[in-house]
Amino acid sequence: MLLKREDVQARTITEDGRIFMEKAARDGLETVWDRYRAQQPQCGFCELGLSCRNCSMGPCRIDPFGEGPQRGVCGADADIIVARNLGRMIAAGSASHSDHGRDLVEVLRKVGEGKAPGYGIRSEEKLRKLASELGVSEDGQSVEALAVAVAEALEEEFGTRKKALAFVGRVPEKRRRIWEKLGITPRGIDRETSEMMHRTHMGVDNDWKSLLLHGLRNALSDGWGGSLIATEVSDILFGIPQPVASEVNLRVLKEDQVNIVLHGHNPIVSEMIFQAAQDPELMGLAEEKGARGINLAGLCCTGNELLMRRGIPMAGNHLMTELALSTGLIDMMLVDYQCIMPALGETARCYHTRMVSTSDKAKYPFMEHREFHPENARDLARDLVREAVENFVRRIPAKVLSPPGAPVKMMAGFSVEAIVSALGGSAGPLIDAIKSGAIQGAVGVVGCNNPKIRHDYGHVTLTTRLIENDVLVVDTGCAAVAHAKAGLKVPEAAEKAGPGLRQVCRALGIPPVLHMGSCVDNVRIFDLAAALAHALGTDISDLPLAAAAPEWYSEKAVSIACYAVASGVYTVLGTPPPIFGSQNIVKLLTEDLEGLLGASFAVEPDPARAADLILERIRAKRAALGL
Amino acid sequence: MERILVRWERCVGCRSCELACRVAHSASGDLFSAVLERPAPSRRIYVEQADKTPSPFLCRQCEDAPCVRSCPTRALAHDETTGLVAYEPARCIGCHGCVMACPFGMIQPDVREGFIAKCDRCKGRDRPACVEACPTHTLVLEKDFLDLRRKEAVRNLVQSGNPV
Amino acid sequence: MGKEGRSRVRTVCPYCAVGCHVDLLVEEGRAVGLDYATDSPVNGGNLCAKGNAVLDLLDHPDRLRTPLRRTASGWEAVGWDEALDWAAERIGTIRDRHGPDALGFLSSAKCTNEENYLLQKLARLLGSNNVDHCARLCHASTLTGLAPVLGMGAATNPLHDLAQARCLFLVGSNPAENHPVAFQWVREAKDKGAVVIVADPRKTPTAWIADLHLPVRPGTDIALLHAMLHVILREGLEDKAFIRSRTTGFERTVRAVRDTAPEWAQSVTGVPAGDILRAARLFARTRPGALIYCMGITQHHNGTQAVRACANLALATGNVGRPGSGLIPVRGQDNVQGACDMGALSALLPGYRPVADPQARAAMEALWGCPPGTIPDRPGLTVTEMEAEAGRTLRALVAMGENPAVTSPAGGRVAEGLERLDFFLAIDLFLTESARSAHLVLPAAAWAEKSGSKTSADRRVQWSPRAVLPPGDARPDAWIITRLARRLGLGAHFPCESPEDVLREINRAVPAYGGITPERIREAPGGIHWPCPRQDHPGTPVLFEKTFATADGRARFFPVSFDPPPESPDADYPLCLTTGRVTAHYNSGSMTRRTPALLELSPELFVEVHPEDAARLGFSEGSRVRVVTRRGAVEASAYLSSAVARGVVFAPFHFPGTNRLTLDVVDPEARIPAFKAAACRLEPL
Amino acid sequence: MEPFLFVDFSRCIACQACWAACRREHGGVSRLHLLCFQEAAVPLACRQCRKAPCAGFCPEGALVQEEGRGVKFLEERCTHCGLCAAACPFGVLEIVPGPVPDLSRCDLCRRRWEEGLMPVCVLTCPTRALSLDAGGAVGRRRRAQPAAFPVS
Repeated sequence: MLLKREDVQARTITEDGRIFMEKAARDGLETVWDRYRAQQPQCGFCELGLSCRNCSMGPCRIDPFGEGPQRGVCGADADIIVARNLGRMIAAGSASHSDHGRDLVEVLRKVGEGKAPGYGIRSEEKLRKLASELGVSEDGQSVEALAVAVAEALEEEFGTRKKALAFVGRVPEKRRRIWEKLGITPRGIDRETSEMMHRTHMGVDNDWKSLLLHGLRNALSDGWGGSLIATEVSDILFGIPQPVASEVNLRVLKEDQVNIVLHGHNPIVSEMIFQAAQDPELMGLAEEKGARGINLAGLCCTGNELLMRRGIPMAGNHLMTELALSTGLIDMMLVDYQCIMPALGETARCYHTRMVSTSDKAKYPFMEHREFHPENARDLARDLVREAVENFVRRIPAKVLSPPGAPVKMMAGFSVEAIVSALGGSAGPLIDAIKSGAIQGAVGVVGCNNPKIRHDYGHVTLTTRLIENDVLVVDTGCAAVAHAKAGLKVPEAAEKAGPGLRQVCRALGIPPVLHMGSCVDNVRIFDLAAALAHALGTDISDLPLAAAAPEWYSEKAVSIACYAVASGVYTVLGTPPPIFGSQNIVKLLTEDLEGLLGASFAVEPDPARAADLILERIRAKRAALGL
Repeated sequence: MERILVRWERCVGCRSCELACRVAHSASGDLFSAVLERPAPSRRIYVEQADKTPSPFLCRQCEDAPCVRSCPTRALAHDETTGLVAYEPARCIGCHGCVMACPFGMIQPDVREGFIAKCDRCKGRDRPACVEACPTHTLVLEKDFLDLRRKEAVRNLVQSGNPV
Repeated sequence: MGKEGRSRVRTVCPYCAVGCHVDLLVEEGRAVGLDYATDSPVNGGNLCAKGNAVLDLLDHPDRLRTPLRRTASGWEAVGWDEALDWAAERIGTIRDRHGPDALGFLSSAKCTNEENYLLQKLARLLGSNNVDHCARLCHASTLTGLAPVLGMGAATNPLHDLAQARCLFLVGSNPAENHPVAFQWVREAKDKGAVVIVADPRKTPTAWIADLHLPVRPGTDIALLHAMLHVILREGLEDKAFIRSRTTGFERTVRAVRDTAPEWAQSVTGVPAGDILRAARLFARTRPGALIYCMGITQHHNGTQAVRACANLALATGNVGRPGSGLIPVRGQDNVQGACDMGALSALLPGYRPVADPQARAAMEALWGCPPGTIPDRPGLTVTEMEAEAGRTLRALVAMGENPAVTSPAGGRVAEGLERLDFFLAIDLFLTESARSAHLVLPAAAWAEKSGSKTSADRRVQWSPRAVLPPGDARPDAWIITRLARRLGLGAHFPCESPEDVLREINRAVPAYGGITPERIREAPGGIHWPCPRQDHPGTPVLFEKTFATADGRARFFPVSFDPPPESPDADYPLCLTTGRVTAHYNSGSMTRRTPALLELSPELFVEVHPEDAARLGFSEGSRVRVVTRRGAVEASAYLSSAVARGVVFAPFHFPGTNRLTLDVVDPEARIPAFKAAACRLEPL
Repeated sequence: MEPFLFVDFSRCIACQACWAACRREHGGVSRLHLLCFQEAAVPLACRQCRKAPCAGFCPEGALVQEEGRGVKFLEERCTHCGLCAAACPFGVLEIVPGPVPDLSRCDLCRRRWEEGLMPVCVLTCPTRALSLDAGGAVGRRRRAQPAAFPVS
């Protein structure tokens, strides 16, 4: 499986990526790119969203060229099928984020009940803030009791008894009225997902417009529900992120240290691993085994969670997960859930790496399953770190390749609170900078990696273009890691920004691209946007903001994009979503939503052109505001 | 030119070949744009449920072709060099005789280039779009077909437990 | 339905026995056009060439518009009263003078059930069983052949059921030309992958789609069928369970085919033994299979035997009594089935009860309210016998819609016989070849000019309502018969005024029609298949699903023996003449030869000859030739085609002359003439 | 797609129903001809050519190609020169002599067509040898092919 140099070049813009892609090929590994190539050509019906497997009268397909069948067996036409498929993608994405949130709420309750040794309330301030938002009385309650009460109130958010989610209160008044008018105010997190699965069952909602509207509601139940709970409770349990310096790329894996890599999305497990890795006894053991310490490194969003709060270095983003294994340096990889390629277990068998799955709901081939619960987390984490240390000696020298050079420096930890504090305690200076034009606008560049797009190229090209035009970029998830690898996340990167933004960055000592967390943390961006809108007494959609997901792949990204647009943020997608089989739906999503929500979607695979679309948008919004 | 042969037993009816054929014969050459073209680009390969199994059918480029014989203007003619039944739109009067004559149903009336749509084995392409698009390698070029058949035959022989 | 004042009336096509619906567009009592009954469950709107030309029969310039009496100086138009009075007087006188057996009645498969019922009733009330109709000439052998085998002689399955068959074996049947609309179901079956086997001396359009064509020598079908049965038994392909549980008499049939190997059959039939073997295996292995036969089987000196040979093959393979299978004689005329059902047969009363059965006679006499003993206990004369006796013991003949001078064998002699009658009354649409010999001709109404029920080949009883007015003074046959009967003093027995009233009487007279009331049948879009004994009975599309109509409920195998046609080619008459239909014409041609479109398609008598035979005899396409048999000679133009085998000559029977050539032999049981095989020679002119 | 009379030769049984129907519909002159051969028959009528030679040859512009509706005949321009009949490769265009010479050419029963009715030949054909649905007919032909030859 030898690779041509031009293949490697075409696959990624990252240097470490290229080196280890070749290494992986030499080691006989099959990577995500190989599998993508083997899948070519991919099914055009599915690419267009025109295939339906919802029931066993099917599967059905609609001929996009009009000659073949125009209806499925049940009679659903292209519009209905595309809408149903999109609806189910949203439901899956929303369910993923929300289930992640629920797991954290469970830990919060256990902490309050004293059944989660090792866990605690790191941010009492946030706990109290949430309590007041949720209408939980703090009077005379201990922190533990309050934690239980807040957890209970949050559990209610998942249910079916509400007219609106509690956190809808954070949304500007104007926006809330828009949602009410369209009937898309989210009511219960699980309810909306469950209702979507119901509506998309054969013979339920067959009006593509109302299906899509419910899709927006389902997405809002994620953005202002599930994801938001995940972020806020993580902050309560593990602390509100503060600016922190760290490093990124495969070179953060150290040949002379025990390397434990944390992959997935939920910080519950990895926070315990982090604690265990600080244990002097285990550090001693590591030295005993000839290692100079225990090195924790992150992949994907579990990595981002720990980076944001603990400053651990990042080995890479989604497409780097297999290549990280090919260093031969990882003594243990712990995974929780989401975006963990099922291939990883088998890939790791080529090396000494121990693969451990930790979640009761996520098991993988060729991985050891060591289930974490709040009750056993601390002890199990210690056991696992010990085992990782013991595995250090089993490295296979012939298969080890130490990444040459040094890692790239980065800054992370820009929670809303951290940004406000960096601004001197209020959003005022940011508003002023926007008003003055020093900062033209702000864009959230988020999302995954996708082998359909040259690795990191979409993110880095788009973001570079934006900051050059004095647009502040905030990011999360795999996009954030891509930017960090490209060196855009150090204060010195201000030099790459346009003059206005450069000046602001220099003045505040911040990079032009601010890392706001993992992909559930996208809600931080909307929190900030809502705060700005409040401050200006206007709606989110009136602000010079936009969002972009240049390399998205997952169903979660679909949910995010939908709650972004529903929240009033113009969103540009790099990978075409499977909607192009219905011109009605394309028109609705890319044009008609503008009139309903003040925001819409655009699809633009070329990141440079995507940047132009965004800049044009920002200019228009600024003009509308009279700036 | 190498013929396109069909390993019928492998077809799963995904219709990828049909889509690829249309895209290859569209103005833009790209799926997402091709679906917007009007008139819609036509296909020249047909996946049909024949005798309970899905199978792709395409022009067999007959040597003594009924469509050629039915053509009053020689718009269809057997091309000696390529071995294809070639269609010359400029000569076509659109009488549909070939559509009726083809016993396999491989010619359809069309409105884009000329008045019929018939497999041209993807002019200017090394490998026809359908062959490239086929995920199960049901559609293969003649040499590959024979090569694969031989390999299959040998594998079956070996697996039969009676190696040579 | 479109224009103001225009109505659309659904009628049943007057031609063949498929029973197609034709929608007439009617304005002020006149047909102004026809349209396709696309929603019809019978034909789905399809029509054949004849069906398309059907309007030409209405208002045709040749139509009889008034009663005509023959005088020394020619035809004299008379009023109805005068005509009927005279007819009654003549019939009455002849009956008084010569006895009722001197009267003969030719009923008609072209007339409705009600009319046939009335005419046979008239004959029998006059004390004569001399009532018969042209079923005698086409499918009498089906009745005699199948009645003892299955219990009744009718198609076991509806025609559209052919589409469900996996194998279709057509013997002496050419639906593509003769019943084109019915051929759609053969085609549909073939589309679904059915095997089609055609045994026919000619490669007819039916055979074009055949997987296997067996060009059998005319008159040797029994040898072919025997050889197939021989193969099936030899190879154990018979349906043993069916034979065991539902039939009797199998062993004797096994013995009868012991020596009929394909090799023997090859020498007799001219069909290669290998093809016979293949046909047998295909038919036995591909089930359900339908066996369709037609006049290629029935019109032989041994027609009854040939029908039974077909039945043996179908029974041995279990192909009776289930959908998609069956033994299907395709009837020729629109109501030949119904005319038989109505007892327009010399030996059978309505409902197929033999005249010899005292109980049957008594029941009918009670129903009719006539004195016991009115109906004679001996079978009367058949069509051919009446023709032979015409002017001898038979002194008066009433012919309703029949043209025996053309349709009967040795037609020349028939015409002479008609001339000798004391009184010949013809009731018809046109002054046919036969009617020219009549003393009195009464103008009848055509199909759309009268109401009535008709029974198609597959026992489907349909109502065809009156749509238009008859031309001139023409009257429905039922009206004529009733008026004649009243003048003959039988008014008390003919109380019915409308076809509906007559059908209500039929409901009581014919058990299988018991539930087919006028009210029900007028509302049934696809008619009702008899047997339908009760009002709440849905009808019976497929016969014998559980039991056969025989006394013990089992089908009976009949050993059949093969004997070669009475006349084989010899030095003087070296060719074999066979007859049949062409797609443009119908029966004697009295209707179709008066239709310009159809006459344009097929203007004159022709003989189809193999090109090699023609070359040897020295004539070419279009030449005039004389066809000569021991019975007569006619001129025709030659049509060269390799569709006929070498040594075989085909002539359509729609033109006067063909039947002068055919054999003067009848099947001993069915009394059906052997039209299908005669030795002939061709003389170029 | 512009309709044309699709003829499936393999289904024709020479029953002449189409001919008789056409003749009746068009005042005693059939615009459709049934050609019979030894073991096949072919109904032949105007093919509704998309670039019709008859229209191309007409010096008076009496036959014009109407987009979406086939060839249209403008009677007032016709001089009965007969070039159109000579130009037709199929011999299905005929000048019918008479006091007012007429052009006899299958127009797919345009009069019925305007009332939403099918041409009479299509309706009457018992074996579906004639249809206006070329796509469907061609598709049926494809499906009629034996799919897989046995490979064990």
